[in-house]
Formats: sequence, structure tokens, C-alpha cells
Amino acid sequence: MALRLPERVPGLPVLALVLLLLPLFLGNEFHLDIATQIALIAATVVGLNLLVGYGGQVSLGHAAFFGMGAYASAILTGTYGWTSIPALLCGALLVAVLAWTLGRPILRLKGHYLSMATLGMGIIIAIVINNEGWLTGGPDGLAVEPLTVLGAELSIFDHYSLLGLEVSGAMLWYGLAALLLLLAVWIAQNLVDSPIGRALRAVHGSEVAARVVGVDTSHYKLLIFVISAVYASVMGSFYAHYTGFITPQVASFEHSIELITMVVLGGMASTYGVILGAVLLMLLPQLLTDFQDYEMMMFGLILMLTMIFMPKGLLPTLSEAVRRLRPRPATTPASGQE
Amino acid sequence: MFAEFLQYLFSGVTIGATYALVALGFTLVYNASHVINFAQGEFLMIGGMSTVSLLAMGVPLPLAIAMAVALAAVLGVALHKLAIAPARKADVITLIIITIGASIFLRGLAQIIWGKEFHAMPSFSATESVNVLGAVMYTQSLWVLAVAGVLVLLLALFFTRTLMGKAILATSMNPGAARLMGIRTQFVLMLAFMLAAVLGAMAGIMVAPVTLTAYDIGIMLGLKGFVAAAIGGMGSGVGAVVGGLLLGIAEAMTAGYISSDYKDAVAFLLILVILFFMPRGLFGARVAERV
Amino acid sequence: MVTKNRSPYRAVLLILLLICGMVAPAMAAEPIRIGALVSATGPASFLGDPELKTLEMYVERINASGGVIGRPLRLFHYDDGGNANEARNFANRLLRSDRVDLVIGGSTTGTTMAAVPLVERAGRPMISMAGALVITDPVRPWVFKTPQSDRMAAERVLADMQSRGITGIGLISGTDGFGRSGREQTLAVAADFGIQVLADQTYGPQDTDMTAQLTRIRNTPGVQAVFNFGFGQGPAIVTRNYAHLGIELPFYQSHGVASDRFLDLAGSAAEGVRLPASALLVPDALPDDDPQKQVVQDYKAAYEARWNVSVSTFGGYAYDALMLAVAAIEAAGSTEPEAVRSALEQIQGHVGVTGIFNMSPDDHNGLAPESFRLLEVRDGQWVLVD
Amino acid sequence: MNQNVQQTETSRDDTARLTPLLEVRGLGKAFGGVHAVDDLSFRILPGEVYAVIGPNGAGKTTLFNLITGLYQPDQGEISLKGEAVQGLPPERLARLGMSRTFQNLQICMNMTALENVMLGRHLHLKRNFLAALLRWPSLRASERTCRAQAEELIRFVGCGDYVDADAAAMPYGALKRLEIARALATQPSILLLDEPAAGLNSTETAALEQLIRKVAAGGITVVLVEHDMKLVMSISDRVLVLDYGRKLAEGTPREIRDNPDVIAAYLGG
Repeated sequence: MALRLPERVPGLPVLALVLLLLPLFLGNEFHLDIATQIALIAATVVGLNLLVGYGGQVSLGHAAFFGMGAYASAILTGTYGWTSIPALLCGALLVAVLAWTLGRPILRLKGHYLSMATLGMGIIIAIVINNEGWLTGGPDGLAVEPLTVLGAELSIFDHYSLLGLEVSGAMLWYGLAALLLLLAVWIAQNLVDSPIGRALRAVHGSEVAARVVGVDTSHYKLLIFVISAVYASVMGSFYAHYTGFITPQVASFEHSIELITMVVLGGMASTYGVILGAVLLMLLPQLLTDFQDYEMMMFGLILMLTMIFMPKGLLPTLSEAVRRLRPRPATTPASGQE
Repeated sequence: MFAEFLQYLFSGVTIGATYALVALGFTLVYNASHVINFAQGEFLMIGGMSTVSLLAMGVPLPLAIAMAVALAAVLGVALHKLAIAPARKADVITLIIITIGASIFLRGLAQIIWGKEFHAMPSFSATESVNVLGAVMYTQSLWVLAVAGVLVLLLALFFTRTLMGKAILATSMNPGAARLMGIRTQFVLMLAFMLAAVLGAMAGIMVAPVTLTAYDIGIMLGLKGFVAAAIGGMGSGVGAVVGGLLLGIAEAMTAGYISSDYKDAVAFLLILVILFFMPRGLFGARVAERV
Repeated sequence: MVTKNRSPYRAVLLILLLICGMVAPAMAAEPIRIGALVSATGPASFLGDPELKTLEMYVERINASGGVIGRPLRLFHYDDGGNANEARNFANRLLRSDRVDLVIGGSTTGTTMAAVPLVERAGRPMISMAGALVITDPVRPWVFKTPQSDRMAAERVLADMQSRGITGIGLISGTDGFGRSGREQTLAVAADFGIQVLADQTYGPQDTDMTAQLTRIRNTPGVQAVFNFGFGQGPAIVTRNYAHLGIELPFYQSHGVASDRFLDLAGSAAEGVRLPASALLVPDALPDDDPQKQVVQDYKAAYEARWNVSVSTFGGYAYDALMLAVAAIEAAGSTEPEAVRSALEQIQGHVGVTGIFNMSPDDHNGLAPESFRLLEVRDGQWVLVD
Repeated sequence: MNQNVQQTETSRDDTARLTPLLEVRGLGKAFGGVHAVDDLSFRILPGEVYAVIGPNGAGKTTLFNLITGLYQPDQGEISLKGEAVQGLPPERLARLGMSRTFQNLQICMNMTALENVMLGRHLHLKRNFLAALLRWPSLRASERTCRAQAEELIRFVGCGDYVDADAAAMPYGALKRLEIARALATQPSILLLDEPAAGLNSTETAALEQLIRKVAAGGITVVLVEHDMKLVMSISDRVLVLDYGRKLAEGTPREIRDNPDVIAAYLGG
């Protein structure tokens, strides 16, 4: 714990500093746009990591929760004229109830049954969104109203005056996304460092050990499953308002796979690792455009090689390498990750 | 009315037999390593696509099939040797992501070699369809069923009658004990990947004349095969076959009698129903937990 | 490399040359930046792939013959894989990062609509290659499109059915964007032609067997013809299943299958299938006085010579989009966005591969229903029926 | 809560000699036709050190797994403090004051030594969900206390050097004791130790013996499965001998040592 502190305490301020300085290095609005989206997706993945990295359960349907949040916000604000925050909360509640209903019977079972159940649920939700065009706009997608906070509209296309300064809507959105990411990390770390988080990590480390000291493992797995689903739903809502247009692809199986890949690539049970995973996976399509027809092959190859040579994920492997270069006393613990 | 039902049944059984073969591939690898091999569907694509291009080069059909299956087998071994074996100490989730990477890689490679277009393969028999009690059946469906039946039979014999087959079974039940008994688990794992690749390729070749084939056909067929394996109870051979057939028939019946919009949802709804009410699948083994 | 050069005279000359080298392109031939947003891979790749091939090829050709208004074209192209979110991001990259003068794309309705808000905001003309009516109806100032709308395709088919005395049909469509939108349009306009849609079936974009849906349609009383609205391999499988079930009713496809590939995939099962398509599929069957004949023949010959694959209707959309852009820039005499936009709006009688474009402030598509030719497959060949 | 349990335990102590802390009646469990535990009955009194011995495969670990709820019995009853508990899951039994260690270590290798022991305090901590999410001060105070208690326990079992070490970096002998510390952290009334001395050298075993004595002296009933006869005979109050899942003998160490059946089973086997 004591040795964990040095890694934990500056983590959040460092992330905050990076997010604060980042706009200075971004060349144009397109870069800012990508950064905003990465922050929103990274926050989703931080939530998913609670389930996968700490709970040891795999969800192959998290995009469905993301998509439900996105569509709930889009439909409730667009078709029914709600304001953004109640719509967002309504979506989150819906997702929480669904995750709870699904998780309760499944998480009592041993093994990777949650992955199958979430896969099934995720694809069904994607199919429903695709088919019920009267409500969702079908495969061609749905336009989403801008975010409204306290009666004010936050559109990336407008300009706002903030403390006497002229600020673009895009920059405000970036700030909002950065704050959301910081909040997501803060909450996730609080949870990990609490008795609940310890119980969860114990479930991953030795489920039997956790049970004999009185940890109701299925209860905590369910709790963390619901939390991670709500994370996805809330970020999905913000994402929908931000991009202004959503299609069923946000809820698709491919998107679910993308999310889980970010977790594993960046480093399971490493909050900053999975953020790195999100950054890389979101940037890859932009970086690989020059490969044209070879893009898909390159993507698969990079994914495969990273996982073969860094099975613990990018950040844990890198930080281990750094530690090896600078040997410290023998009892140095692995810092924050397994 | 009966002819209508029969028509749906033919349609369901044909695609169901394909699912069953894919599911068997999933089961083999899952038993040997607990890895859900998401690259399984790509072997269908490789089988189908290479047969098509070999045929186009003028290779006679039986030889083309043999060559395509051999290619898939080699790729199956390569997948194990190059991607799974080096990371064997990693978390199961990591291994699953590796297979996803492999699947994207193979699809990307296929797209470069064969292009993005769909290809047709001629039926194996000269007559394309026969009439049975008022319903029509593709002759190719008979091929699919016959080949699937033979493969399942061979596999069953392999596992019950040969030493190698028993070694695989032993490894799947208790890798540690199997290693102590001198079974090389890595070799067994390689064999499982190879057999899974062969099954996938055969399935891909047999259905190509019915379904057409392209570089990305493996995604959906692979996923459905996985669902079939899960319905049957991940890890059960009989379950995989029954799960596949059940899924195929359920889809055809849904499209025929209920709603074609939600035909694809049936597979995934089945998974949920089975997990809720029969968590170990139809034929899943009851495994005592070891402490 | 110039370190050993001691002659001051030479050094001055060199510096002059360098300055000229830097300034000259800016003065003489600042390239016109054309952005392309295509679905070159993924489920819509048979749209995006020929589109991208066409754009690359014609940008080369145009540059070889001196460019447009004295400036070369520079193509920035991204593959969105059919994913609307990627499309949105790449559209943003084209507009903000690559600062293109004009966008061609996307390939599908979903990818187009995801990019529309950004394009409208940035104020750059966009010429979509996707079919759905919603892209240009209602008209958005900066958004144009080259394919006929799916409603037009539906109307063309329904009109032909009406002329054959058909009053009840079975509809089968894909659940992708193209099929969904087509289905809606067909259901919306069928009554105008005195036709009832008695059976309404769908199939998934990756489905491999549609026998069950077709059996259901066949067993629906009153069905006199079947219409399949879809693209990709789905319609080819539907066609094969249709023949295999021995259904004798007239069978219609949409323009979604209008390429020779369909004939290869469906084989003999395609015999007798009718569909609306642009003139591109039957260049030689067009009467000599058809204004499109020359354009279509040239495009087909050039494309097939360059890429060694048969031409498809979708590549034609890209050809038209690029040529409309070129015509508008030439008319405007600059790449000033508003000038190009209003030039696009005023294009009249532009003969393209897809049809003859007559744009107006109220019509950002500019095609008449007649641009669709009705074709039938006979002996494995497209034959012009109407 | 556990403190209450202990209080009632001590107050009942005088009469409790008659009511067993743990009672097993007619317990049976078969795996695929093989009876691992067969019609087994015995009682453990409060404050005892009770040892279960027997040859390999005699069903000792199975018995532990049945008592601690990891296995479901086929027949028979188990009662803890007079309450029927057979079939209850381990997490419920932990609430009732039962704790255990494992023959093959069950340490969370993804955590530090301290965290492993703090995990043992799980039932005694504030686990309010919102408090955890928002890092409320009450939760932080509770964590600080928990940390201090865990550190003390680690020192108690003699692992003071490893407080902040990663479990994965600790030697085997220390992990064995760490597991005991974790079990003690739950404040159990009954502690089951599955082969605590296995793999330890003689010095470590001697230290373990002292530790078990200290634990028992604190009023905790200790049940152990052990192969080290010297250890068993020196610390146990009573010994149960299992053979093929059945009770072969039960009695004080002296009685067991002299029992002809036991000698036959051990020497003849």
C-alpha cells in the first residue's frame, strides 16, 4: 500500500496535467476532435477495466450498453424533447436494470459464462436497434441534439464566452470530456482502493480465498458488472451528444471487441494502461490510412504481436522494463498492476 | 403445409451441419486450452476461397479440396506455433485477443490475395436440386450432411479408439496430470488447432456452393458456430453437433414462421435461454471444482 | 552537397533557384484538394472499392491532361470501412486537417449522413455516392449526390410491374441501410401504382440462405411478382434460392446488384431477372443517338483496361461525382467554396455515366427517372427492355 | 460482530464443555462412486486443538472442504455452535466464525502481503458502496484502522519483514504463515489449518508450532490436517484418524499412538 502510493497519488494529477497541456500540441480542430472522442472512449474503458481487470470477468457486449446510453439520449432528447441530463440518467438506469437482470443469474456460475451471455445480449440489442427504424432510425443512423446543461446548449459548432474569454464549443467539449475522464479515473481508483475493490481483486487472485474470508463473490461481480455497464451507458450518452450522429455500429459486436481489446492491449487492472490502450486503438485507424489495402492486415498483425510479446499489456510491461533498468530493493512490489 | 415445414427443415439442417462443424472446431480448441478461438471462422473462408481459386486454375475438384484443407491445416498449426504457443503463460483473455488479432490478420491477408468480391463455387453434383415430398433440396445439402456426418464419425472414432485421441481428452480434463503421464500438452494443443482448422475448412468448402464465399464470410459463420458450441455446452462434442443442428433449424423455422427480421437474434436468444435455465449447456460436463 | 561550392555567383544562382522552387508551385499550380470518403473495405466494399479505383484513375488522367483551371488535382482519400463513426472522423480530417476544397463521398447513406453536419458546418461542397432519398431531401445547401434515389428505383420497378398487370407482390429486402431504406420507399409508393405488398420479408447482410423467406413469400396468396431490394451478395443468394425453389413468378432486383459480378454469382439462376440500372451495364445496346452512349462506353473501356475487372454501376457514381466537381470548379473559375457550390447548383445537361444531371437549388441530385434503364437478364447477358 | 461472538463464547465457556463447537454426524461424500468421506461423525469442543490424520487419500482435505462449504455433502449433518450449517457457502460460514487455510496456498498473488491480510478483515469493514465511490472520510478512517490491525497480525505470525511486499515475491514458508494471518484477521472462533507444516523445514515447523499454540491460547478452536506426526502429537488435544473416508480411531495423542488399528493402517498400508 505504502509503495503503491507513489504510483497512485501523482497518477491523477499527471493525467490532469497531460489533458490540460494537450490542446497546446494539437495542430487543428480535427486533432482536438479525436482527442475528445478518445477521452470519452477511454472513460468507458476505465469502467470496463473494473470488470475485466479487477473482476476477472469478460464482457463481449459492452458496446451494447454504450449504444443503449447513446440511443436513450438521442431518442429521449430528439423525439421526446427531454433535456440531456434526465435522458442520460434514464439511459443509465435502464442499462443498470438490464445488466443486473442479466448478471444476477449468470454471475453465480463459475467460468466465462458472462462472456457468452453478454455476447448474446449485445448482438440482440444491436439487432433491435437496427430493425426498429421507427424509433432508432435504423441502419442509416440518427441525428442527435446538442448537449444541454442548465438550459444552455453546448454545440461544437458554436462559440462561447467563458470568464470573458472567447472559447470554441469544440474546446469546451474537450474540457468536458477531459473532466469526465478524470472523474471516471478518480471513481475507479476509489473503488479499487476500497474494501470492495480489494474483494474484487481477491476474486481475481484466488476466488476460494476470497470466499472463505466472507466475500460474497457473486454479489461483488454483479456490482462491478452493473457499475461498468453504467460507465458505458453514461459515456455513450455524452458520445452521442458530442458526435451528433449515431448508427447501430456504436452498439455492434465489433465495437464491443474493440473496447475489450483496448483493456487487454493497454494492460488489464491498470487504469492508466487501459487509457493508453484506448489512445492507441483509436489512433491506429488514423495512422494506418497510408497502408490502404494493407490496413486491416497491419491492424491484426500489430494486435497479435503486441499481445504475444506483451501479454500483460503495454503499460505493465513497459513499467516492468523501466523497473528492471533501475533495480530497486528486493521487495519492490509490482506497482498497481499484476 | 408439410412441404413448407420440410422446406424450412432442409434449409435449417444444411446450415446447421455447417454450424456443427465450426462448433466442433471451437470445442476441440476450447477443450485443449480453454481458449475461445475467434479465428475459427477464418478457416471456413480459407477453405472456401482457396478451393475457388484452385478450381479457377484448373485443378480438379477433389485435389483442390485436398490442397485447400492442407493449407488450412498448415495455417492452424502456424496459428498455434506462432501466436498461441509463445504466449501460453498469458491470461486466457489475452489468448482470446490474440485469436481476434489473428482473425483480423487472416482476413486482411485474404482481402489482399483474393480481393473483396464474393465468389461462386459450382455444385459438386451435376443436378442442383431434388424434389422430396414437395420440398426442394439442394444436392449440395446432401453433400454437406454426408461430409459432416463422416467427419463427426471419424472424430468420434479418433477420440475413443486411438491413443492420440485419448491423449487429447486426457489433456483437456487435467493438463497437469496428462503432462505427468508423458503427454506433450503443447503437441496436443497443436493437434487440436490443426483438427479445428481442418473441420473449419471442410465446412467452408462444402457450403461455398450454397452460400457463396468471400474474404469476410468467416465473421458471421464463426460467431454462429461459437453460439452453437455454447448452446451444446462449451466442451462437449455431442453438444456441438446437436447445438449446430438445433441452431440451424431454429433459425430457418423463425424465418419461416415468425419473423425474418429477428432470425439472427434467435441464435443469441438461445444462448441466453440456455445460460439461464441450463447453465452448462445441453451436454456440458459437470466438472468438480478443484481446490 | 553545396559545401564545396566557393563561387559566390553560383551560390546566388542556387539561392534564387531555391526561392523559385518554393514559390513557383504556389503561384502556378496550387493543387485543388479533393477529399474522398469511401467504404473501400467492409460490408459496403463493393460500393467503395470501384469508387476509389475510379477516383484514383480519373484524378491521374485529369492531371496528365493539365488539371483543372490550370491546377492539378490532389486526392486525399480515406477508407471508413462502412463505419459511420470512422466516416465522421475522416470527414473531419479531410475538412480540418487536409483542408480539402470539396468532398466526394460517402459510399453509404449512413457514412454520408454522419459526415453531413461537419460538411455543412465547414462550408465545403460534398457530393455523396449513396442512394437514399434523405441525403438530398430536404435539400441541404452543401450536400449533393450522384446516384438516383432509392425511391426512383422503386418507382421504376413498380411502374414496370404495373404495365405487366401485376397488383400484388412479395418484397424481400436486406436489413442493411440500403435494403431498409429501399424497403421503406417501396412500401411508401407501391399504392401509387395500384400494387399491394402482400409479403414483406428481410434477410441479414451476412445471411447465407434465404430459402425460408422465399418459401413464405411463395405461399402467400395473391403474390404475382417478387421484388428484392438489397445489395452485396445477398441478392445473388436470393436469386439462386429463387431458381432452386422453382418459383415461376416475375422476379425483380434493385439497382443494388447492377454489376456484371451479379451475373457471375447468380449464374443461370439470374435468367429472367429484371432490374433498374444506369446505362453503364448496356453501353453497346444504347441507340447511337443516346447522349450517354459515348460517355458510358469510354468509362467502361477505360476502367476495365486499367483495373482488369468488370465495371460496376457504383464506380459510375464516383465518375459522375468527380466530373460534376470538375465542371463546377471550371464554371466557378476557382475553388472558392461558395462559388463552387452555386456552380454545382446550376449545372444543366451534364451528361454522366449514371444519367443527365440538371441541378437546381431545389434538386441536388438532378437526375430524372428516365436515367434508370430497365434491364433483363437473357442468356447470361444484360438486355435493355425499356 | 465477531467480538460479540467471542464474548458469548467466553461467557458460555463453563457450560460449553458439553455442547460441541462443531459437530459432524453421518457425513458422506462420493466422487464418481468412490467414497471420499463415508458416514463420518465426530465433535470438536470449544478451545480444543483437534487434529485429523490419515494416509494420503484418506479424505482429510475432502472433509475440510465439506466443513467449510466448498463441497456439498451427499449425506449427513454439520452443526456449528448448535446451528445446522451443511450446504452453506463458505462466505456464509465465514460470517458464523469459521476460517481456514489451504494445503496448496490460496494467496492472492496480485496483491501485497498487507492487502491479503486486510482482505481477511472484509466482514468487519465499512463496505458502503457510495462511500467507496466517493472516498468518504469515514471509509478512510476505517481503512486506516484495518491497516494497523493487519500489520499487527502480520507481525504476530512472524512475517513483519514482508508487510509491504508483493505476495508473489514472498518465500513459501512466509506465505504459509501469511495465510494464517489472513484467516485470523476474520476473527474466527474456529480455524481449520490444512497441512500447515507441509513444505516447511524443522526451524519453520518449530515456529509454526509456537504460532498454533499462541492462537489456541487466544481462545480459538484449531482443527488441523497434518502429516508431521511429531507436530500433531505435541500440540493436539485430540486426534481423529481417517482411513478410506471412515473413522479409524479418535482419542488423545497417547491413545492414538497405542491404538493397534492405527499402527496396522500406517505400517500395513
